[in-house]
Amino acid sequence: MIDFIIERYNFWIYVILMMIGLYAMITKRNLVKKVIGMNIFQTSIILFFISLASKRGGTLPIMKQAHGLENFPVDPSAYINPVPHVLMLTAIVVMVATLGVALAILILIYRKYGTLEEDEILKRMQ
Amino acid sequence: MIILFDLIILIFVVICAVTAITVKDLLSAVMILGAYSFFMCLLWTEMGAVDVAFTEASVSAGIGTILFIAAIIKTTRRSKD
Amino acid sequence: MTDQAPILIIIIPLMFALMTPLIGWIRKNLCYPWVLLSLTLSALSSFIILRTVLLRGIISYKLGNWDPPWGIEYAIDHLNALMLVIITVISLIVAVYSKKSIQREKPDKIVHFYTIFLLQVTGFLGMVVSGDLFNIYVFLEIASLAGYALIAIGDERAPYASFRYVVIGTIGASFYLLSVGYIYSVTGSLNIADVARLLPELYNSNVILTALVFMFAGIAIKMAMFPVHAWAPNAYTHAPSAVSALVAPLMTKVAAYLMIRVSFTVFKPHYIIDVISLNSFISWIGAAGIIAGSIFAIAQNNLKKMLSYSVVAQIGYIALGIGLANSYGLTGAVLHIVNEAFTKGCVFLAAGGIVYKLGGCNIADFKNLFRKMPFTMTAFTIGAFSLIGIPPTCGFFSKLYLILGSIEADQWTFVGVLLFSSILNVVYFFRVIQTAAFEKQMSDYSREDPYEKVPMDEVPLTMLIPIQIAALGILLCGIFNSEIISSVIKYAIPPGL
Amino acid sequence: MEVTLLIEAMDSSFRVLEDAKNQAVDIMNSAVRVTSETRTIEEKKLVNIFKGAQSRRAILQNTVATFVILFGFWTVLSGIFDLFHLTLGVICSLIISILTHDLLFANVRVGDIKLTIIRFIRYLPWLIYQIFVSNFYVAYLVLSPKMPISPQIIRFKTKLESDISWVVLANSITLTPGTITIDIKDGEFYVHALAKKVADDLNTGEMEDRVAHIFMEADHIYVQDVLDVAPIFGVLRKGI
Amino acid sequence: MNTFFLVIGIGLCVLVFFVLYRVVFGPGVFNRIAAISAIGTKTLIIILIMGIIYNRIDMFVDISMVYALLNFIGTLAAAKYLEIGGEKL
Amino acid sequence: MIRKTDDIIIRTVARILVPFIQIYALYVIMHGHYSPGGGFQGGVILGASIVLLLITHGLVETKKKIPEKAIALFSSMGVFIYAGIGVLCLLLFGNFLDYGKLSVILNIPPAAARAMGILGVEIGVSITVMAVMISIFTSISTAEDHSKYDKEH
Amino acid sequence: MNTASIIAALFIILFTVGGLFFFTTSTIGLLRFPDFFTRLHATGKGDTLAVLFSLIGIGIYEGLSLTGFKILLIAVFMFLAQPTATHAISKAGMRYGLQPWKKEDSRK
Amino acid sequence: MKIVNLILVLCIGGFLIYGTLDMPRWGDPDSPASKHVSPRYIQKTVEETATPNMVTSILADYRGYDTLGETTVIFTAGMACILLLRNSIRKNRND
Repeated sequence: MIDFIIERYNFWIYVILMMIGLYAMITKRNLVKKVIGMNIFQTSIILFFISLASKRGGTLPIMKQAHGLENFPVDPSAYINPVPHVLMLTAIVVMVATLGVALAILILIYRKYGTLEEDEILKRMQ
Repeated sequence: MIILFDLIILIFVVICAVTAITVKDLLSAVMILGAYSFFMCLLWTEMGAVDVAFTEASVSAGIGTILFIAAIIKTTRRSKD
Repeated sequence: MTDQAPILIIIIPLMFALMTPLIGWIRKNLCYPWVLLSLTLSALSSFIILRTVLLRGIISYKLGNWDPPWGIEYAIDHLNALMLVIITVISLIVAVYSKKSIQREKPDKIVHFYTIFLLQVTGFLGMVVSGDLFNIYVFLEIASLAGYALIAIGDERAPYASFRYVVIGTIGASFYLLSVGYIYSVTGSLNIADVARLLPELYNSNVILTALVFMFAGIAIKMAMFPVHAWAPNAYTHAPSAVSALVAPLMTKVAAYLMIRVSFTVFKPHYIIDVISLNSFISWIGAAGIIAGSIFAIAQNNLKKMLSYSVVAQIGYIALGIGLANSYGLTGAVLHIVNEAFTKGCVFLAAGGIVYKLGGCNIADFKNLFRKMPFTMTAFTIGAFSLIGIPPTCGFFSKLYLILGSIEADQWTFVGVLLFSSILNVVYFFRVIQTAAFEKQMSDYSREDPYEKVPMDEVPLTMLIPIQIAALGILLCGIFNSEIISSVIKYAIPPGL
Repeated sequence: MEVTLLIEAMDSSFRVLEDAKNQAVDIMNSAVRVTSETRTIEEKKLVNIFKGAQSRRAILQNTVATFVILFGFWTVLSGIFDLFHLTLGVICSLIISILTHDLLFANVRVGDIKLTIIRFIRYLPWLIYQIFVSNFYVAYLVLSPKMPISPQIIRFKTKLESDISWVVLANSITLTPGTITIDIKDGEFYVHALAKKVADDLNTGEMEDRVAHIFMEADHIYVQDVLDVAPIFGVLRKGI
Repeated sequence: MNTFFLVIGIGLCVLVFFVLYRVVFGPGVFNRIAAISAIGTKTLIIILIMGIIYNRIDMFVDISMVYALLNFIGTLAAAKYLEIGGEKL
Repeated sequence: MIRKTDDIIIRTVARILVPFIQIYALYVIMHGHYSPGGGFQGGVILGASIVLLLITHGLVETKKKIPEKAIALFSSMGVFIYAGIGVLCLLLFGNFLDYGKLSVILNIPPAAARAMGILGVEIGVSITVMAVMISIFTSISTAEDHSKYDKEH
Repeated sequence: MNTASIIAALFIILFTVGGLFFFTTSTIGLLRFPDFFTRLHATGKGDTLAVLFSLIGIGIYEGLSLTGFKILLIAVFMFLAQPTATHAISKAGMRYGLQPWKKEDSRK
Repeated sequence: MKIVNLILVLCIGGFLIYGTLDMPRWGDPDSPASKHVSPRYIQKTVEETATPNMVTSILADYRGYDTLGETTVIFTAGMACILLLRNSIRKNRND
């Protein structure tokens, strides 16, 4: 049982974080809170990917010596899987880009309605 | 991966996330989101993802928090929930 | 050069988009021909690709010369090629159209508007052409970000609609990314062909089920399918008219393409149909979407909003066709994608023309519009006929195939739904056409001469020609539907259906 | 009669004399003004010429100094010493030093920098010792159960003159636990002190003296031991 | 030696846990900012300790240096906000 | 947000730190091959250094260093460098982004040519990222503030 | 294990534990002190010596190499940036209108 | 409304956890993710690209097209911010 938990808990925590973010995104009335929830949500996905990459007994995905490795056979299980790291670099970039656009739109909304609360915006629309 | 660190930091991360979405002052929420990013960065160094940690560190410390604060300056700091 | 056509179709709009701000420094007006040039080149290369695919079969292009599971690969078959042609043609039409309308609506933002316009087209093309699950996500985000920005510059309420689109769209994209991660965790690969090769051994695992469900959920959100369509109507209504004419036909169709790709290429039809039987669920949701979208559309007074709900309904048709999962149904779905792209392009362009002239989009204001703008309204009527499903237009044939598919699948309910929805379509389009053609202003009755000549007040030529071309496209697709099906769509249907 | 005449004559003559004197004073004043104006103009012209030449020289010197420092930093960071990476380092440091030559050495006079650095390095151990001692004091404050703190804000006027010395002093004060520089207004430091002891330590002014010693201020060491152009620099500094 | 550094790291984590009390319960934004900057310094050391445990400290030093160089920008921005445009809550 | 601050300490420290941050960013970009880092991270740090200048020295002073047009130029130039390297490979009869083909021009073995291609690409990425970070920050901070709203209502 | 390495290990332990000790005091100060400014005394720069000690300890562990130099540079930048941030936030607090805690208040 | 949302979120979370039950163990060196594609990157990165950092070599070379897309995303975001917030006439530039 303990083994089962230790083997999985990382995935579960990611789910918890994702739920927190998703809850903030769909329930919170304040738009900045929604953006914060969005940030948490995306970070949790990154956490999931990085958990996929980790390898017991593996070291960083950077070769220990730079030169003279051309003819050496390298043991793949000694290094952490680098692919999810690459994907997540891209995902972080997307996160920042989305953050910028969302904040820009938020400022436009505030300029129009003078508030950031969703219910007040809906009230002022009518 | 160092399981002991992993567990502790995961707990920190969850605490920070919950606080960031429950606190009513948006500036505080944003600063706590910065702390959340610290812990995420720590988590990733702990799992060996140095590049991702590096990116997270530079993004959160360099740009993310400041963009939020700039946006809050242009809008408002109050929040109902 | 034909070997490199698959990459040129991405690179041309991208490079031209990068240079657009610099062109804008020299002179603002140069942006428009610049965009037209790039889209024309892109359309040419898409036609080259279609021809090559028809002649030689599936094209595979290795980016960076790395072999597929390691590098990123383009795999272009008939379906991709067809989608490429549709996207480039529609975006070219919209680009021609956008000159006057964007000058009217946002005169000070032309340069950046065109930059993001091209980037959006790049995103669409990249999503369609790519053969790598993660690469699709990246281009999905390009298209989405461009879409958020373009929608947000619309009218008064546009920023709020756009913000909701940001939130919901991010959820969708993140679900997609999540399911890519799930697939990666059990297969270790991201290439679609490789994943499709590896997956059948894992069909009884929870991971694959979760991945499939979340991928469908994410794509459904991007596609504005019925229960998660909430962002779409407001976003399309409040966007500038050129933008809604670009986003409404293409974004949803590209997502529909993705859904076909996911359900029949990444996962084999066997899994979807026999193992978890998700397809009937999808078709039921599609049927519900048809009815709900049509009913919502009837309730609207704003033409653009009505058309937006009509998008939701039409997405239901495509989902229904995908869910039927037989040859007829899928043919109908693909043909409906073609038809919908042209039809929605046509009607949104016409609506934009009406907004350009009337300043608003309220159906009650449309009195005497047929005399005022005869060509626009004719095109609109053709589009409406296609949406209803009246024979010479393409919509009739796609619905026919959908009905045939339903009959083959023994789902008589869906036949009923399809027929009933046609009636609903008649109801809401007839309201518009009737107002525009037959109703007179109240003041007209009081006048002496009820048949007083209303002066013709047609939209400018750069707007009129694209509308007419789109209408012509509907008719041509209808007339040559058997050719399209026998030469392209037949090969796009996955074997085993 | 004659007496009155005489008196009147004297009066008028005095008046004349007075007028003459006034006129003479006016003339003198205007002459003085004119000469002083011309002199200031000429001085200004000279100063400008000097400043232009000096500023060009200063820019060059600043750039070179920045380049050297940045390149040293690069070498420490890089740790790869083949030709390619060293070339990259030269290019990068050159770009940055051209872009930011006025940032690193904005208000520092050029000639005395070597001595400043040496003195600054000599100052550091003392600072660290201070930090060490006061850290123990703060640790005592924190850990003692009664927590004998008595926060207070103290204010003192500094005798330092230049920006950089202010900053060094302020940061030294802030680095030393127990004291925070809250504000600097017109040469007055407002310091929040945690307890009376640290406030008294600060009031002895030892830190200030040491900082003054680094930047050769207040005790005017530079007149004797640095450069003979120091007065010109003094003039320039006021001119700027 | 690794075990020793592991213990030090765990100790720092426990300290961070106590600092989190101030982050969560405030009161007010100023205390939170102070606590967060304290977390930043501890994080910097923990990253280096991770490097020792992985035995690849030369890779981890860079991350630490990013924090040393950039961490105060956020605090500066927040301080500036509170100084100039700050609404009071 | 981007008004000049009147605090001499903050200004001086920012002034001193900015060159070091920038050279560090360039180090991160150039040494992405051997240690963590690369174009994106270096670009963000470069952007952060300019942002630091913006919040301490103000917009006017920063514009003298890096004018607005330069930022606009950089933001397209970076992607252009990236795609241009890809197209260069295309012109050398390779596939898109096949840096191995650059060995013909650079006269080095293909593996080293790939390393050079990676370096060029990272420089392109960093330029775009830097420019975009600055332009997002300036756009957000120079947007009209809410006082306009208050006047209207 | 020769004498030099034992002495080095002793120094490492001394410095690192010293760093941990000062971190602990600063954290306790953060929790115990009555108001914002006094807490700032504890954390904002009570950490300085702790950071310095820890970095010295790690630097000795790493030995005389470029990485050791980098660790030294980290310390330098920390010493430059940390007090600035503290100063900025305390000044903001003063301008914002926070009242510093006075000893007399505690008697009430 | 909040309750409904909470239940929805919990359902999604529960479903995701259900999916993770069949996943390879956390940190398993023999999981498919680290057996299928990634070994080649680890073994050949120095030989093929002369770059010891695998992340960089994959990011910019093996999957360089993704990074092109990523850079385009950033570019799009910058253009979007300018499009949304810049007006042709700006009054208070220095605030």
